[in-house]
Amino acid sequence: MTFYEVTFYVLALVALLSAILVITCRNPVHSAIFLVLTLLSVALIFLQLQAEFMAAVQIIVYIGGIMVLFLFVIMLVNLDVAVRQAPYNRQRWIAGFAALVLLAEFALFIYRGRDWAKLPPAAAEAVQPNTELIGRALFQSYILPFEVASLLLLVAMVGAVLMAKQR
Amino acid sequence: MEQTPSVSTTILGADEVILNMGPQHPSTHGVLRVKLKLDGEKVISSECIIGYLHRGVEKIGETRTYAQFAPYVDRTDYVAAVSNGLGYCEAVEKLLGAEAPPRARWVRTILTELQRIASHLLWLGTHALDIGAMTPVFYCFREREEILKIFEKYCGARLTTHAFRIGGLLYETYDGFEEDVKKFCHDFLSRVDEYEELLTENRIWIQRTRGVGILTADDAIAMGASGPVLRGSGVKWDIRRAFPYAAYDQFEFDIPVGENGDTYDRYLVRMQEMRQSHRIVLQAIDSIPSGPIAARIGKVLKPPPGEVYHSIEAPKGELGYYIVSDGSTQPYRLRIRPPSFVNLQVLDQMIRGLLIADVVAVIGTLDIVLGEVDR
Amino acid sequence: MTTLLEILEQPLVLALIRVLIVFTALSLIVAYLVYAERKILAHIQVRLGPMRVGPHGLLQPIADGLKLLLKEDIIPEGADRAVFWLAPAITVLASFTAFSLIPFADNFYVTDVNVGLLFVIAISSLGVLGIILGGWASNSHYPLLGALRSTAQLVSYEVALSFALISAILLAGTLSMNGIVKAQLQQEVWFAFMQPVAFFILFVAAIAETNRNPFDLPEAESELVAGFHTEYSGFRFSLFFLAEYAAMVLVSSIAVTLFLGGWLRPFPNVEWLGFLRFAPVVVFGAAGTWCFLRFFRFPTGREWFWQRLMLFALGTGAAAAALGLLYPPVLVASQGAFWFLAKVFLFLYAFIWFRGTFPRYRFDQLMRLGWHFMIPVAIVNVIFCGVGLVLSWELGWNRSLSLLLASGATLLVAAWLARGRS
Amino acid sequence: MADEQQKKPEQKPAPTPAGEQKAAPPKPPARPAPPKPEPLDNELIRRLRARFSEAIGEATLDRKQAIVVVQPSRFLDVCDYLRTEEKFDFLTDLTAVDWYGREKRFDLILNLYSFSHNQRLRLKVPLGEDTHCPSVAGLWGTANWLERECFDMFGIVFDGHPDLRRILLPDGWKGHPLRKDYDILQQDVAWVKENLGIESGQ
Repeated sequence: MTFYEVTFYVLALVALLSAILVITCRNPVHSAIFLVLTLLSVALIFLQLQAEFMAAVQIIVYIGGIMVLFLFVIMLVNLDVAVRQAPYNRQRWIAGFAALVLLAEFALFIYRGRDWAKLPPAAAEAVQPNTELIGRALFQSYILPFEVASLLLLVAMVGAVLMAKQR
Repeated sequence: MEQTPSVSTTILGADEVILNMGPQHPSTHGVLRVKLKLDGEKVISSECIIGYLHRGVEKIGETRTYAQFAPYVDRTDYVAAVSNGLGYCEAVEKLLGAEAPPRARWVRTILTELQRIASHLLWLGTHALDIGAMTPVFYCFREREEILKIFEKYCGARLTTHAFRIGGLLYETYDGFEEDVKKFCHDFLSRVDEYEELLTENRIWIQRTRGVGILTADDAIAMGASGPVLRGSGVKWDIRRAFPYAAYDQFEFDIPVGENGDTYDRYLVRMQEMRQSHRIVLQAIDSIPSGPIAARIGKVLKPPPGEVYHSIEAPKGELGYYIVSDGSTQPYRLRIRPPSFVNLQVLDQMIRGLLIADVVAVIGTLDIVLGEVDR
Repeated sequence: MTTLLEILEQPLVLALIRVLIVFTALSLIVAYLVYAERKILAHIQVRLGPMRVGPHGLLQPIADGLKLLLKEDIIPEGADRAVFWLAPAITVLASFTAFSLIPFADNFYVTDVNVGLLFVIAISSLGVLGIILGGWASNSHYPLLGALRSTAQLVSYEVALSFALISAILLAGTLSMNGIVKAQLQQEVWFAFMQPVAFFILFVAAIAETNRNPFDLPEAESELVAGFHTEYSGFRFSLFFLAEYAAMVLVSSIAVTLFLGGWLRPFPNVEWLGFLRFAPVVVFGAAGTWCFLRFFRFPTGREWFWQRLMLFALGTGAAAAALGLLYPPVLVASQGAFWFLAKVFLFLYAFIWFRGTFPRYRFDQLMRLGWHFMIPVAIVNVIFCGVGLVLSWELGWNRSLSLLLASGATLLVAAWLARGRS
Repeated sequence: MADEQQKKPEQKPAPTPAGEQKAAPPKPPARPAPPKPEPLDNELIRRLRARFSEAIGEATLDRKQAIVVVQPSRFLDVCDYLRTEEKFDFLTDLTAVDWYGREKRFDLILNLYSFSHNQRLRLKVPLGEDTHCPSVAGLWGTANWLERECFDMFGIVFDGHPDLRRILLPDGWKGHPLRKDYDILQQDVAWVKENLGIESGQ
């Protein structure tokens, strides 16, 4: 096994384990920490795939932004109530079933696509300016969906401010 | 983890937090404990819990002779011991019907005004430190040190001086006293300019103090506030003018007053007071009369039965002594009217609706000394 | 058989060596930054500062470090032990890791990825996690309030900081840290002169990001005792402390790289200023001379023996360094790191200077300043900067002129925003 | 610093005690006659007497300071009148004196000041051991803490006080220290017995 493979499997394992811990931890703060760990290992896998921009954005947006806000809210929320509740509620069977179906689906598609989904080895030079590629994709090819998405977020933000003001 | 109730429960569970500020806190100026009821960082209400430094000074006074008690008053407002001593000695003199000779009154005035400057310097340093300006405190201590050196040369002590005796002075001024005081005065005004340069026009300082802890003139009077706190609210009242004592009727000085009664005004008032004290000292040092330094009052003090209330303008406000004599060598009742105690009472109404950061600013601007609050 | 040289040439080993060098140097810089802060503040405040450990207290940081290591490590009752333990580690890791992307010299950096700047921002933004977790895990009011303040402050000022960085990226056209420095060499101007408003915003936001006076509310000792690390002691406290000072160096490095030409010497394109390359020699020579002067004026006697010895050794070291630097290859090699560190120290000095001068903002004032002034001005600046660039590209205007016009327009907006303030 | 201290004795001449000075001329003036309280009768007192007749007791001038005795029955009315009509708007001090052995044991002392007249007035309210006194905290905000202190130290109960608790001493304290019959030693012994389980801490 190469160094590359070792790091990949370690990161993948960390990502999966911490993802499981996110949903099994009783303390929401601990869950949040494991979620950070999951996101971080995913970011590192991105880095391995030479998608530096994706990795950096993953860290900035998800960990630096969203998770900090998560923790901020969790710190303010009445924790004891949350701790006393069981982490799984009545939907656990439905959830388990849904997860199984999803797993089966994935397995099926990966099995069927094992031949034709193989990617050609990427040329290192071609991937290099991927920031620029993403920029062009976002602001030229997909400008409309991008702007629609930003508008949606703006609406959500205005709504949140309005709700907060009403209280 | 599950068993221990976490802090956050108290935070959002009730929408209000009780935060204990003190008795060990860097900016409660001693052992003051303020129980704050907070909504986030906003103060809903507060309660002062005092008495951690209570030593029963008034009770001790009933078991000491008049002369024996004099050193105890130094330990009430321990950063303005000279002023306390002046108030006490003059109160007992009034009770005796005696008066200190002019030379003594002049020297008393000079030392007391120097003490006012020293006390205000300490206030300025700590107040600025509370608001986050770190440097002024060191500058202030530099000048305060000069004053304490003069005290030390005069009576051998720096903090709890016991500088005066009932009836006058114990010590004649030392050789070079005038020069020392003049030398201090010569440098002092430029030093005050230096502090003002750091703070007065600084917009962060202005933002932090202007409009913070407003006390209207009516409220100040109703709550019995005195000293710079009262004057900061615009009431032009100074006991040195209203009921002149020592030699204050001989000198010219202005009474600085504020307009809005906020922290910034009280800051300006105290800065001006330092300049006025400097002015008084300069006038007094040039005109010290010669003559005896103590009145003839005898060794054993037995004031005739009766009572007296005498108050002076201490750096913190009206410092009064109410002494009841039953004709014996010891006071029958000795009451100290502490300016800090009474001024501290306005804290609650001043900080309601403000933020935690303002609480320390307001505690600083009241200029309390816990030794005096708790006695 | 592989020779030592071959092992050293392995990319992994080479990277490790660079990591080691950078982190050792960084730890020393941080330790002596604390010393410098204490000394500079002391001199601002008419006192001496540390004078006891070593000549002029030069060994004080080491003594402090030892003391902190040996102190009792207290974990408050009811604290979340695991998180309490983890928090300082996160903070210190975040601020140290970010240094791997800083180019200290033309060819000296741990790594240079094409999105380097983004990575620096990303990694340094992890530090706030440590603060928030540390404050929460302490199970105490003051740390919790400190953590809340800190998080709100860091999140708000990060926005302004990022927008200020974007203007520099627009000018450079690359996200690579080294690329940005090279762009400044190529365009023959430091970006601070092209984008003064962005530089100013970055400067202010950097102070806020590192919780320094006048924005040091999260740990305002007169209000919140010590803020989020009130309950920390000993080694854990020292980690927070280390992280804070490392963060200071980090933001200074970012600012220097983006706006002050990184490792370039002043006016790199002006030929006749070439004598400036002897500046390191002068600095080391001056330091050596000072050490020797002090050595001769130091009190003699047994109790001063070690201090004198140390002064002598320091003087000799500095003199030797100055002589060594006269050797041309060494002089050339030292240029980048010297100028970079010199500029960083200039920044750090300003940080310390502010601490000795300003009072502290109140929390609501800080937030208002951030959201109502800094962020709008930063956004407007980015827009105008873009407009200025388009003017020079499309209409062929003079680039510097159009950018300065853009800055002027931004200033007008800023003045309009600041109207009616005291 | 050390040097400085060593040098000092040389620089500083030995302080001259006042006693030695007395021997040398010029002689200080002779001691004035001891002050004596005398009855006081001025406009203010007359107005007070006219309005509250029997509630106003003896009025004296002691060391040039005006003292008026007020009976507790109409104490609050007198205060209200003094504050609103006579403009004694500043309550300087509120305290008490314990005349142990007297029939009405306590004197409640109020020091009033009027800014407009620059005049002080002292009210004295004789109170028996169990007599409650109306609180003046509603008239002068100052009285709030001062009355609490008075309650703490003398055990005088003020009716209508918003929050009458001990202020300087801990809540569980027994007794009121400024009473003349308060035995500090006994208190000490009792505390030691209770908390340390030994006979005496002395």
